[in-house]
Amino acid sequence: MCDMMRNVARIPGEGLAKGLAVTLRHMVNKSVTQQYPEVQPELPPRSRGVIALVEENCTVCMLCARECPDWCIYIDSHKETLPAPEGGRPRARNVLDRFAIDFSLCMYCGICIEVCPFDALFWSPEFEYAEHDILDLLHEKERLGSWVETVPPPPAHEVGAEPPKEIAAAERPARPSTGKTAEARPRRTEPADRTPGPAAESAPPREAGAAGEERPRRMAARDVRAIRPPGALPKKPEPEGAPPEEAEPRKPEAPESGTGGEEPPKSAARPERPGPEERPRRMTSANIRAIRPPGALPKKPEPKEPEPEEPESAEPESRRPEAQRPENGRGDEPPERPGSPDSGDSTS
Amino acid sequence: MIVVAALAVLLPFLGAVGGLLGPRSVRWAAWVAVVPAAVSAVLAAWLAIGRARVSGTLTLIETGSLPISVGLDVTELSALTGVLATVVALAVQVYSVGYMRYERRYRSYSAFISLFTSAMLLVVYAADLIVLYVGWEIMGLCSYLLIGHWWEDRANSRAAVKAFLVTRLGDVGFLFGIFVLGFGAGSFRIDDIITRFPEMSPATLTVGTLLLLAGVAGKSAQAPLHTWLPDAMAGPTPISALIHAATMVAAGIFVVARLFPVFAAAPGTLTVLGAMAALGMLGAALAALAQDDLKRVLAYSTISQLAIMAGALAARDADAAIFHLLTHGAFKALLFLCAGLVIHRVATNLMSGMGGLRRVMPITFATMTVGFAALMGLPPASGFFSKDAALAAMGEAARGGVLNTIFYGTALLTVAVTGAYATRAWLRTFFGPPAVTADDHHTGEGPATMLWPVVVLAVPALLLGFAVLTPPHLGTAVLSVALSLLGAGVVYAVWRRDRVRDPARLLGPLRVPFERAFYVDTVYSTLFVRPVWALARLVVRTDDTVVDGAVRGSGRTAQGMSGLLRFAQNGNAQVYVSGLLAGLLVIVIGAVVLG
Amino acid sequence: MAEVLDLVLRLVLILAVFLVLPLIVGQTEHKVMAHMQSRLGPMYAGGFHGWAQLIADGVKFMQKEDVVPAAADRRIFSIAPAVALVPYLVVLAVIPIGPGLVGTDLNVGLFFVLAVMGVGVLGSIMAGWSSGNKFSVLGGMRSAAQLVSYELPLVLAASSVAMAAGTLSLPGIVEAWEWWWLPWQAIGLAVFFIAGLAELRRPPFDMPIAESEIIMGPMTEYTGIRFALFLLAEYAGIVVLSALTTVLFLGGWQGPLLPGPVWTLIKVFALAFVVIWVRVSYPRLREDQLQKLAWLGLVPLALLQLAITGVVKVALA
Amino acid sequence: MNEAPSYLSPTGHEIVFLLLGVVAVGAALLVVTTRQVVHAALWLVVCLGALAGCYLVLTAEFVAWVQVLIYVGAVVVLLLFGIMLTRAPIGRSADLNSGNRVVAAVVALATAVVLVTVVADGFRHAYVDLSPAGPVKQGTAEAVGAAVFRYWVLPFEALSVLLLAALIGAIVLSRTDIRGR
Amino acid sequence: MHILYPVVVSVLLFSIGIYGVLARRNTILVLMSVELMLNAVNLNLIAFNVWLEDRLLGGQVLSLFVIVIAAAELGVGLAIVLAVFRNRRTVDLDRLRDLSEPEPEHEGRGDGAAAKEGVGR
Repeated sequence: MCDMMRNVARIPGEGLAKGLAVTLRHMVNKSVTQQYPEVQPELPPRSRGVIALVEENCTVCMLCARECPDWCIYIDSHKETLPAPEGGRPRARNVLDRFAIDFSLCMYCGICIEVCPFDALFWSPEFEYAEHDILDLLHEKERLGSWVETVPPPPAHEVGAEPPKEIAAAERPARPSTGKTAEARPRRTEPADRTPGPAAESAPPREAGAAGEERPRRMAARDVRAIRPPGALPKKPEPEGAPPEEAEPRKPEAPESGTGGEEPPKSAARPERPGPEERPRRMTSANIRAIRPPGALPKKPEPKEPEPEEPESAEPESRRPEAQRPENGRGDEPPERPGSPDSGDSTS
Repeated sequence: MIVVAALAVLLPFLGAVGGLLGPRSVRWAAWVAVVPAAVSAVLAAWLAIGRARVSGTLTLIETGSLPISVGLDVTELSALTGVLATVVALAVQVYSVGYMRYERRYRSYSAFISLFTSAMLLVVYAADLIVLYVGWEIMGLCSYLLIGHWWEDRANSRAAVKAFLVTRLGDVGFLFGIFVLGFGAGSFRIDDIITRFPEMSPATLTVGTLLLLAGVAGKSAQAPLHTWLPDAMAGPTPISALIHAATMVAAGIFVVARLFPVFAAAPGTLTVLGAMAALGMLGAALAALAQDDLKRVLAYSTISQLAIMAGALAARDADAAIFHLLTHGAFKALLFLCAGLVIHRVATNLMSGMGGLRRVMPITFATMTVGFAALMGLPPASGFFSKDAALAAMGEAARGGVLNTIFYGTALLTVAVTGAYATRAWLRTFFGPPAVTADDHHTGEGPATMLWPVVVLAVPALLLGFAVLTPPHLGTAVLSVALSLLGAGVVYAVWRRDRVRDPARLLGPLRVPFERAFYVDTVYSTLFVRPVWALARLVVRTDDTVVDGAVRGSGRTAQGMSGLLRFAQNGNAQVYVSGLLAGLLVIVIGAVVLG
Repeated sequence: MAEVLDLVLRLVLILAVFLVLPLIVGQTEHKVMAHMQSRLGPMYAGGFHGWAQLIADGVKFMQKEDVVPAAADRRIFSIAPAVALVPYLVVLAVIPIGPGLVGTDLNVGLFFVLAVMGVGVLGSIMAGWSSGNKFSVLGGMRSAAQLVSYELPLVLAASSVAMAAGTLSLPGIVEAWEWWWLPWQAIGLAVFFIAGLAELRRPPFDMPIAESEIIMGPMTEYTGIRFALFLLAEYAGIVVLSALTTVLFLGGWQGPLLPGPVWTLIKVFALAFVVIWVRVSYPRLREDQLQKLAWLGLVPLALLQLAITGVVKVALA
Repeated sequence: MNEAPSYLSPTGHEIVFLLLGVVAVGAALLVVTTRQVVHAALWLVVCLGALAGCYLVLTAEFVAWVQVLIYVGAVVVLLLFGIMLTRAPIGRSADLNSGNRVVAAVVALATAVVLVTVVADGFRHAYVDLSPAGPVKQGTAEAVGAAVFRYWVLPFEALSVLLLAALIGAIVLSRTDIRGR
Repeated sequence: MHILYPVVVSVLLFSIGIYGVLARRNTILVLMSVELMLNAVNLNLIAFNVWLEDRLLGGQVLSLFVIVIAAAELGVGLAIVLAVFRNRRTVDLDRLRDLSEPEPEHEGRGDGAAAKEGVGR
C-alpha cells in the first residue's frame, strides 16, 4: 500500500528537483577544502613520500639495486683494506662511493626498503621535493641521507604487546646527532595537524627551531616501528657536533609534551599513536645509533649491545661483519637472512 | 435423292477419317476402306439408274460479292461418271487389300484412296464451281500423297512433287478461269453459268475457258502439262489405276464436258484443245511405243487416249468423249490392275523382265487381253465403240477445216500406233520365252482379292460398248480397226522374227527420242527449270545481299548513329540540363529577336 | 550630432555590458560551482576570494601561444571564434534593460534575435570542421544536429510570447507583460529556457563538447585568445539567454520598489545562476536522449503552449 | 511610374544596395568556383547575408530576417551537416568541377547576357522612391502577416502540407531501418 | 531606387546559379547553386513587389513561400544525397551514371566502370 502510494505520488521531474536540492544544499554548506600550502595535509603513518638512506648502515650489498623493478638505484663503491686491530689480518671492506635514487623512475613500491638487510633504507613521509627539472629528481646519497631526519618512528605496537627491545635501548642517553643536517632540511609542517584548531595551523612558523620542534614528533612514532630506526652517522656527527646545545634542551621538553600532551584532539582521537610522539628528534637519532648494530648483525653482536654508544665501539662493530664474512661463506647467501651481508663483498 | 448423292460423297470421306483415326489393324482398315466404297458405288449406281436429275443446295456461303452455294447437282453425265469413279474405286480398294497386304502404311494408303474417291465424287456431283474446285484441289493433294506413298525412295517423292507442282500450275489457271466465268455469269453455279454464258462477251468466254483449259490440261495430263503422269507411275499400281482410269485424269475431261456449252461458245478454246489433243495423242502413243516399263506404256497410252477424248471434245462431241471416258476408265483400270498382277508376279516393271506369262497367269492373260483389245479399239470390246464414236466425231469435224482435218489424221495415225504399242506390250508380257524364273511363293495368279476386281472389271471393259446402243459408224470403224490391226501386224511381224528382242527396235534411231517422250522433260528442264533455278538463286542471293543487307545495314547504321548519340547520353544529368538550358536560351533569343 | 553621440554611447555601453556581464557570470560560475561541489573555487587572484580570477585567466590566455594545427583550414579556423561570439554581441543591442534603455528598438526584434542567434552555431561548426581533427568534426556535427533540433522549440516558445503580446518588439513585449503571464506562459518559459541551454551547448546539453569522449569537441585544437573567445561566447550566451528569457517571460524590468534596470539585472543573474546550477546538478545527456528530448518533449510542449496561448488570447479578446 | 532620376546620381539607398549586391554576386561567384566544399557553404552564408541586406534596403524587413533565420540558421547548417556526412576533405579537392565546365560557363554567360539585355531593355525607366518620404513601408512583420493570413491563407496551408510531406519524405529517405515491404 | 539594380543583381545571381548547377560535381554544391537561383528569384520578387506597390504583398509573401519551399527541398535533397552516399560512397554527379547506356562494344571500358561501381557498392 505504502509502495503504491509512493509510486502514485511520484511527481515527474522529482528526481531532477532532488538533484538541484542536493547541489543547493552543498553550496550552502561549508566547504571541506584544505588550503594546502597554508594548511599542510595530515599524512597517515607509513606514508610513502621519499626514501631515506642511512649511509652508515649500507654495506653495499646491492640487494636494493638488484631488486628494484625500475632500476632506479645506482650504487658505486670501492674496496678498502683496513689494518688489522690487535694484530689480526687486515680486512677488506666495501666503501660506499655513490648511492642515488632516481625518483623520476621510482614507483614507490618499497621493495628496496623491504629487502635491505641492514636497515639502511627507510620511508619518509616527506613529499615536497618537486623540481623544475626532472633531472634534479636524481637524489644522491647526501640528499637521501638528509631525508633521514624526517623518518618518523614506527607506530606503536598493539596494546599489551611486549615493547620491542629497541625501545628499551632507546631509553638510554643517545649521542647527539648532526644538528646541521636538521637545520638544512626543509621544515616540517606536521605539527599543524597536531595542533587543535585548523585555523591556528594555517600559518605555522617557518623558523628552523619550530621545525626542529615538530620533527621529533614524527620521529617518535619510529619507536613503535621497532626494529631499525636509522640514526646518526657514527663518525660524522662528531666533527659536526657543533649544535648539540640545540638538541640538548629539547630532550627534556619532548618527553614532557609527549607524556603530558593532552591538548591535541586528533592525537587523542587516535589511540594507536602513543604519547612518545613528542619525543625530540635528537633523542631518536641517538636511538637509532643505539639500535643499528643489532639490526646489522643479528646474532653475534648481541652480547655487545650495550656498548654501541661508544663511537670507538662502532668501528669494530662495523668491521665485524666483514671479519665474519669469510666465515659465513661466499656471498650467495639469501638476502632474507639478516646475518649474511656477503653480497656487498661479492659486488665490490 | 440429294441425300443419296451427299451420302455417296460423304461415305468415302468418313471412310478416310475412320481409316486414319481408327484402330491400327489392317483388317479394320480394309473394311473401312472397302465398305464405304461399295456403298458409294451402290448409291452412285442408284443415282445413275434413277436417271432423274437430282440437285439441291445444302448451304450458301456469303462472300460479299458472289455467293458460293454448297450444293450437289447430279446430272446424267455426273451420274455416269460417278458410277465409273465409284466402281473403279471399289475395284481398286478391293484389289489393294491383296496388293498392299503387307504394306506398313496400308491404313493411310486406303484412307487416302477413300478421300480421293470422295473428292472425285465431289467434283462430279458439284453444283458449284467453287465446290468443284475444292474437290479438285483435294484430288491434287491426294494424288501427291499417293504417288509419294513410298516416299523413302527419292524418285517417288520427286515424282509426287512433280505431279503436285505441274497440276498446281494448271490449277492456278483453273481457279482464275472459275473466277472469270463466275464473275462473268454473276454466279458460280454451274447451271447459272451454262444458262447465262450467252450474256458474256466472247473475250471473257475465251479467256475463262482457256484458263479452265490450263487446269484441265494439268489434271488430265494434256500436252504441255502431261509430264507428270509417266513419272506418277512411281506410286503403287492400284493408284495408277485409280488416277489414270477413273478419277484424276477423268476429272479434266469431265469438267470440259460438264461445261461443254460454254466451251462450245468459245471456238478458239476448242481449237487450242484440238491442237493439244492432236499433239498429245500421237506423241504419247509414239512414246508408249518405245517404253520398256509396262506401267509407263500404260501411262502414255492414257495420255494418248485422253487426248482422243479431248479431240472428241474439240470436235464438239461431248457424248463421244464421255463415252470414251467411261470405256477407257473401265479398260484402263483393268489394264493397270492386270499390270499390277503381272508386276506382283515378276517383281519388276520392265517388260524386258517379263514374257511368257500367259501360261502362268491365265486369268490375268485373259482379262488383260480384253483390256488391250479395248485399248486397240477392236470389236467387240468397249473401246471399239467409244473410239469409233470419237473418231467419227472428229471425222465429222474434219470437214469443217484444215486444222480439224489434220487433227483427224493425227487421230487415225494414233490408232495405228496404239495398235502397235498395245500389241508390243501384250506380246512382250505374255508371249515369248519366260525371261525370269518365277518366285516360289508367287507362282500362279495373285490372290483372290486381286483377281476378282480384275475379272469384274473385265466385264464392262468388254461389254460396255453395247450398253450405249449407238451403232458404230461403219467407215471410221473399219478404218480404225484396219489401222489398228496394221500397227499390230507390223509389230507382230517384227516380233515374230525375234521373240526375245523388243519390237521397238523397228523404230531405229527414233527410239530414244520416243522413249524420252521427245525430250519434253529435258526441254522443260532447260526452258523452265534451269532458268527458274537460276532465278531462284539470283533471288536468294539478292535476298541475302541486297534485302538482308539493307536490313542489316540499316540496323548497323542505326547502331552507329546511336553510338554517336550515345556520347550525349552519358548519364550525366548536368549535360542533359546544359542541353536543355541551351535550347531554352536559343528559343528565348529567337523569341526576342523575331518577336 | 546628438544622435551620433547617443548612438556611440549606446554602443559603448553595450560593449561594456557585453564584456562585463559574461565575466561576472563566469566568476559566479566558478564560485557557485565550487561551493556546490563543496570546494572553495578560486581564492587567490585579486585577493578577496579570487575575484580577479577571470581577468587573470584572460591575461594568461592572451599570453599563450596561438597554435594552429597543420592540418587545419587556417582561415576558417581563425574566424570561427569571432563567428561564434559576434552574434551574441549583436543580440545584446536589442535587449532592453529598462524602459527606453535599449540599444535599438527593432520592429521585429524577437525575430532578429532568433535569427542572429542561429548564426552563432556556425562558428562552432566551422571550428569543428576546420580543426582537421576527428573529434572536432564530430563535435561540429553534433552541434549542427543539436542546433537544428532545438531551434524549433526555441522559436515556437518565443512565438508564443509574441502571440500573447501581439508584437515582435522586445520592449513591446515587456510592456505588455502582466504578472499572470507567469503561469500562462510557464510551459513556454521552460521550453525556451531548456532549448536555449541546448543552443548554448551548456551542460547537460554539452554533447558537442563532451570532454570525456571527444575531448572538447570543436574547441579541441584551440588555445590562447581564440579559446578565450569561445569561452567568452559561452558566457555571453548565458547572459543573452538569461536576458532574453527575462524579457520574454519574466517581465524584464517590471517589478516593485526597485528601479527597472536593477530588476532586469536581478532576474538575469537569477537565471544565470539557474544555468550554472543546472550544469552542476545534471549529468550529460546522450545524443539520442538529446534528440528525443527535443522532438518528443520540447516541440510538443511548445505546440501545446502555442495552443494555450491562442485559446487564452481568443478568450480574452 | 513617376519620372526616374538619372543613373548618374545614385541615392544612398542605391549605393548601399549596390555594395551589398556586389558582395552577394562576388560571394556567389566564389560559391560556384571555390575548390573547397566547406568554403563554398560559408561563402553561401555571406551571399545570403548580403541578400538579406538587399531585402532590408528594399524595405522587406520581415523577409530579410526570415532569410537569415531560415537560410543562414537552418539551411546552411543543414548543408554543412550534409557536407560533413559525405566526408568532405579539408583543403582543396581537385575534382569539384565536372568536365561540363566550359559548356556550363557558356550557357550561364549566355543566360546572363540575354537576361540582362532583356531586363535592361524592359525596366530601364522603372523607379521606386524608397526614401522615408516615399510610399508607405510595406515589409513590416505586421503587413506581411496580415497579407499572409488575409489573402494568402490557402497557399499557406498548402505549403504546410508540402512541408509535412517533405518532412516525412526526408525521414523515410534517410532512415536505414525502414525496409519497403 | 532604380528597379534595374536589384533585377540585374538577380539576373547575375541566377546565371551564377546556373553555372554552378551545370559545372559542379559535388551534389551538395549543386544544391547550393540551386539555392542561389532561388534567391535570385526572391530578390526579383521583392524588387517588383516594392516597385508595383502590390496591395496583397504578393512578392514578399511568395518569396517567403519560396524560402520555405527551399528549406523543404533542401531537406529532401540532402536526404537523397545521403542515401546515395550511403549506397555508393560518392556524391559525384559524374559518377552517378546509371542513366547512361552501357557500352556494349567497348567491353574493356564498361568493365572498368562496372568494377569501379562494384567497389562503390
